[in-house]
Amino acid sequence: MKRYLLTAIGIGITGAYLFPLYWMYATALKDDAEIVQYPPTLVPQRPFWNVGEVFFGRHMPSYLWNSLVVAVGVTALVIVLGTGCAYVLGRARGRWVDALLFFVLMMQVLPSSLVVTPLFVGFNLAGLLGTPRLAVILAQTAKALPFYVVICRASFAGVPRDLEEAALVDGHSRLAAFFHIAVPLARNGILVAAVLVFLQSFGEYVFARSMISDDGLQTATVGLSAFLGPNTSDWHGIMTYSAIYVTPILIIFVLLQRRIVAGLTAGAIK
Amino acid sequence: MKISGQTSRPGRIAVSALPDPTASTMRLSVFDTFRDGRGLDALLVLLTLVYLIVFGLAPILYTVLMSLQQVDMFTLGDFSRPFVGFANYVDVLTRPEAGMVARHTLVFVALSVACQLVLGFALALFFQQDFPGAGIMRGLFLAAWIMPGLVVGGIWRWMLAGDNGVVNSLLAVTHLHPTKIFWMSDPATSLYAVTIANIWLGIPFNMLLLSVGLAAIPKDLYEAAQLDGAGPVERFRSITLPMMRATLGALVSLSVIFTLQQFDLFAGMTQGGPSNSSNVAQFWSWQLSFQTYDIAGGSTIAVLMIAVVIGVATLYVRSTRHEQIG
Amino acid sequence: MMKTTALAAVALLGVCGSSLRAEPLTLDFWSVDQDGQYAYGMAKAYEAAHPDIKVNVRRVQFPDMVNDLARAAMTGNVPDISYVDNPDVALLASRGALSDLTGMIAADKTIDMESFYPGPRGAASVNGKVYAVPRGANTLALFYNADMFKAHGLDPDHPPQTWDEFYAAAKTLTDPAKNVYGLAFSAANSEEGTFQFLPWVQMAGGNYDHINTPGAVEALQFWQKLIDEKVASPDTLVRGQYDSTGTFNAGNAAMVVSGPWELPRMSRDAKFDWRVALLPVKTAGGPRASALGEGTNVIPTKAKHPKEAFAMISFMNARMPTVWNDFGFLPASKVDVPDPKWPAAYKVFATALEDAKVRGPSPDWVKISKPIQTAVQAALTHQTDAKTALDTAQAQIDRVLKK
Amino acid sequence: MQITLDGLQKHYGTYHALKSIDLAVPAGQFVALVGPSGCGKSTLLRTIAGLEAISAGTLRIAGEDVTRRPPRQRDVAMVFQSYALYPHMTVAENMGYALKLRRLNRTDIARRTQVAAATLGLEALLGRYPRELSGGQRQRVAMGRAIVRDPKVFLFDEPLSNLDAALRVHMRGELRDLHDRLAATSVYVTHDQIEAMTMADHVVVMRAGRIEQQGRPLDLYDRPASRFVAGFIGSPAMNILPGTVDPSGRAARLDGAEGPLLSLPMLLEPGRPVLLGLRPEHLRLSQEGGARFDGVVDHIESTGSTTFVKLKVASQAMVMTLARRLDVTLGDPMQIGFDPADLHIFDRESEASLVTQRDAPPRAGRA
Repeated sequence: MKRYLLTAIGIGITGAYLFPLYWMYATALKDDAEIVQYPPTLVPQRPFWNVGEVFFGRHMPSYLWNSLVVAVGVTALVIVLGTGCAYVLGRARGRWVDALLFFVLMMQVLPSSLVVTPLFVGFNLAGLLGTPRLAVILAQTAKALPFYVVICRASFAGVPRDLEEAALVDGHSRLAAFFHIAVPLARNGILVAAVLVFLQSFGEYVFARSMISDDGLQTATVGLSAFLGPNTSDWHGIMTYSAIYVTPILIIFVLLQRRIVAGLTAGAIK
Repeated sequence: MKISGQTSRPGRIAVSALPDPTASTMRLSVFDTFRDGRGLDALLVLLTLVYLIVFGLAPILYTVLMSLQQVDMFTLGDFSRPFVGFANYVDVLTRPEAGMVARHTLVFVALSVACQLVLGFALALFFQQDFPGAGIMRGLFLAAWIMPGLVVGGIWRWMLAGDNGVVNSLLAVTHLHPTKIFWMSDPATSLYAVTIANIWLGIPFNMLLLSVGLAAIPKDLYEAAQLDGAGPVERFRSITLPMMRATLGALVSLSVIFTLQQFDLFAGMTQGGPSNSSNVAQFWSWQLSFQTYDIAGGSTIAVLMIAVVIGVATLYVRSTRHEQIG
Repeated sequence: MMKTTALAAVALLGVCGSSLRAEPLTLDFWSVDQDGQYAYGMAKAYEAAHPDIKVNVRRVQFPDMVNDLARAAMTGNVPDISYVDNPDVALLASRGALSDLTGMIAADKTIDMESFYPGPRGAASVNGKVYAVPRGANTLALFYNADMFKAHGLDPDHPPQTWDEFYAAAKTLTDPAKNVYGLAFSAANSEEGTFQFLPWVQMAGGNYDHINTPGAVEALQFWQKLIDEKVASPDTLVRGQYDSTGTFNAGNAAMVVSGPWELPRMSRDAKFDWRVALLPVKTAGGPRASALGEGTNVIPTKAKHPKEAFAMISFMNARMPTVWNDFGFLPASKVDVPDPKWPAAYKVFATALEDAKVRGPSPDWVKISKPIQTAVQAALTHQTDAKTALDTAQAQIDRVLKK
Repeated sequence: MQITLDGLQKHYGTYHALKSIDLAVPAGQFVALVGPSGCGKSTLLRTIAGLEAISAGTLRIAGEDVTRRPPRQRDVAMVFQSYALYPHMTVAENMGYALKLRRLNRTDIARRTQVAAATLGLEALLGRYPRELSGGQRQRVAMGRAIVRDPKVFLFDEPLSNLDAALRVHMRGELRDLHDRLAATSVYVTHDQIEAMTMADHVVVMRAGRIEQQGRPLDLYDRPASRFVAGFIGSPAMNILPGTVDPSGRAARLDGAEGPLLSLPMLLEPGRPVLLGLRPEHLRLSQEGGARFDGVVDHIESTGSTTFVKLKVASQAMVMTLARRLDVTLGDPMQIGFDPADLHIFDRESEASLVTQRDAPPRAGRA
């Protein structure tokens, strides 16, 4: 009986926590008059839903595609660059590892809004602004890489060293043992870190905003910011756009959550 | 580098019946170093390191450089800029809002990190219990984490609106606070409005990491403590907290860094106002750079922030020493 | 008739000029407009008149425009034409980001700088050289809900004329039970805050460079009173003009200080009898003032097609009489607007424009504007009193102006 | 020689883990490395495997210098203390993995896996994952993974330490049988001297990065070269008590108040400080004759077959084991006797044996 009481309390807490999410959907379904009504109606009285108008009127397919390109690019690059480093840092111990970890963390210090200026200057010199989505991928990778390394590092630390040594004795080179033993055994942690990097990058705003000038290559968050400008507080539009933007991620996340939570609770992060 | 034909790969020597006189002094070839030796470690680390130096460290160094120069939006691409020494630091630190911004940053970070930690810990402990749906609900909490900051800022600005926000309405209906609170336009509350949104945003991450840490504590420790007569509070104090030390250290450091990076919420909710009452270092830096085009001033604040974060990172690295390698 | 001919001549000129080229030419046009607004409308019209030219309009967020132009100047990837807000022209021109148009305008028969109102003209030129062509103008006036006036026993035909009347009316119209404020305006922590505040200072005897005169202090104290007595929402400090006007349209405010750009939305959303009046003056017979808004069209220094760009600017200037009806802002020059929409409102705004003063011009405008916003917000939230707040601002402004 | 170590050294930064190790293991021999934790025995094993780089010296396996070769080029198999079974592979995959890496074809792998599984009685478990096995089964799989390869050398790193006592005793025998059947060369690390004594042909006792003594198990038992080896080999440990050579040179007196006189099997210079060693199992009750001294019963334990008596002799503690029951109570005086030939004598300073000088084993360590 106590267990069901806990479930009830749990539902209450979860409901309260997710209220902002609900409010996003509720506002998306209200018309302009109902939105400004006070006291606000908790349930939309005259629900209407203009997904189509916002979706196509705001060029969302193109924006979402670009966001996807950026997010996939960043995730791939981060995995390629960061997995090995996370492995080494998870295995080794000592002063230089501390120093490295410190350095890696330091690279995450500044908000994107502050690093974007020097990066812009550098990318301009390197001619990277001609391929703006690549420029955003490179910049965002630098931002996500430290986070990925820190998260993945712990899951590699959780793979018993013996297993790799057994693989060495069995005939693997260290490189092969890394790929065939360490990586598969740390895959839950890698998966989770990669998903988080993907989501972070999908929602990236500052770099895309500054480096992409062609609207056809622009990402979804920047598209959303057009609603949030000083002269356009179209709450219905903002919330509809947000809902369209968030819902697919939410569905994927709910479908994958068991796996993600399992990956994390299996000792992915320490 | 070319591997000469004579330096045959070690594997081949196996066929030869005669011992190779040079074998004992033979070194690993360059190729094998990367496959088998420390070279592999070096290579893997360098991959990340070089990338971070080029795309992470270089911009930071450039920021430091700019903080020592006279530079604005228009001289960004021009490298022959006059050096002004620490004039920018003097200028920034003597501005009337400097002290206020520093205080707000401290309050924002301390309050955010503390509340995220306490609420995250409470939720982690709650969902740690075995009841139907605990796993799914914990998963749903994480859903909030995936929301872009911009969207979250928009939603909270809308919910906390003074005249027709739903939060004021709920407070009135529940008689908790019958009069309207102008969350974002009252200097007494504006910083807290952003802090509330930030706490909301940070709870899932805290809860998740703490859940993981809790799951790693062996059950028999609790059982032993129970046999010793320790009550729930005592068990939490004497087992949970010490066992979570590494997790807590890592979590606090990461939270501080994430909180210092929080920019979207300020942009979306208060713009640092009214009259800087919710302005924090990272937003102020951005304002100087992009609203008044004073890149030097913005860079100076950024450099000061780095100095603070170095301290935090040291804390994190220390905390990882408590971990054990499996 | 004359204008049509001129228009045709310009069109013809453009065709001749560009028909020498084999391939169609693309002009990049940056603007803060949304679909259907000025830049898009003009682009469509220009493309129709010049089939060999394609105009590629890119939308830039209003607060980002100067940053984007500065960055573009750095990368060399500048547009051919760009919108620039009035007070920013001086900054961009002083940093060499804008082409000097003086010569081209002198050679061109259709643009006469003397025809512009003094405000827009002042904004477009720096040190006697012309860097921009005003594309239109707007200014502030008082919108009021005539239905509410009647309901509260006020005469909708006699809107408040002085600050005292204004305050009294706002007080009467405020009805917390119905969630109605007497007034809405914007004291936001942005250029909009400065834009809305300066006219009140100017009416009381002060300006951006004399922001701590007794009159300016009185103006700020007047604003304080409006917020303190909840005649206007405390959220005035975080709302832009668009949001403030939104509360008026929704019936949550009985009056709003705003500009002509709101007319299309208001006529769609406001389901009541709304009218427009000049801003009240401090005391009867006192000086009038209003803000000068809207912006200019410029050609960045490194533009690839400055000649073609100027031809298009000239084309747009020639269509000045249409901007009121098509885009909801006032002509920047003394032209006749045939058959204006919302004629009553047009008359009020056209009158207000005569007293509209440009902000600045100063290449450091943002560094002048920022302390003013901060001072206004500090006083409205009673972190300091009005006098101290403005003194602080004055000190910072002096530092900038002396440089 | 199947394995030859010449002057092998291992440094970890400033820490000198292995100090010039010389060792030769003939083909087919079962060598045990024993010593307390931190003595370098595991490090030595790992350098043979190639898991630790060798700082100086040479290592030959089957005559070939493999000092600088990675593990995969040494043809050694290793059984880890934790078993190190790949959790993402079935038992069959675990066992066949090394063969797969050698590009053997699938039928060969299956055949050899099958044979190895049959040897160890694992046929029924081939499809399972390691997490579905008991500790003993995992241990067998780890062994199977080694034998399936038919390597030049088997390396064991405390493979039985995670098993319960009964299973450990059983596996000891089984492992040794397996070694003989495969005619393998094995190096076996353990901290348990009983395992070393019962299984190995040749025991190497290590201490602080050096070989203290090596030889056949019973040689080490009978003629420990030092106090350290004497104390390490044998259970319960040898009683080692400080004493001084009597003026006669033919006996020594235990230090302490009125310590008894023990006759020596040889002549030593009078007054020399020595350590006297007597194994508990070599002590007996006095009426049986020979050298004797007095003690007081301090503590007594019996397993039924064996009785452990803890005595106080001249304020020093001593243990005696007897293969029969004893009816005494605490505080009873007792006369203890021993055969002088069983007395071990060590120099107090160097702790080196003074007895084994007569007939030291052929390859003593450098201690």
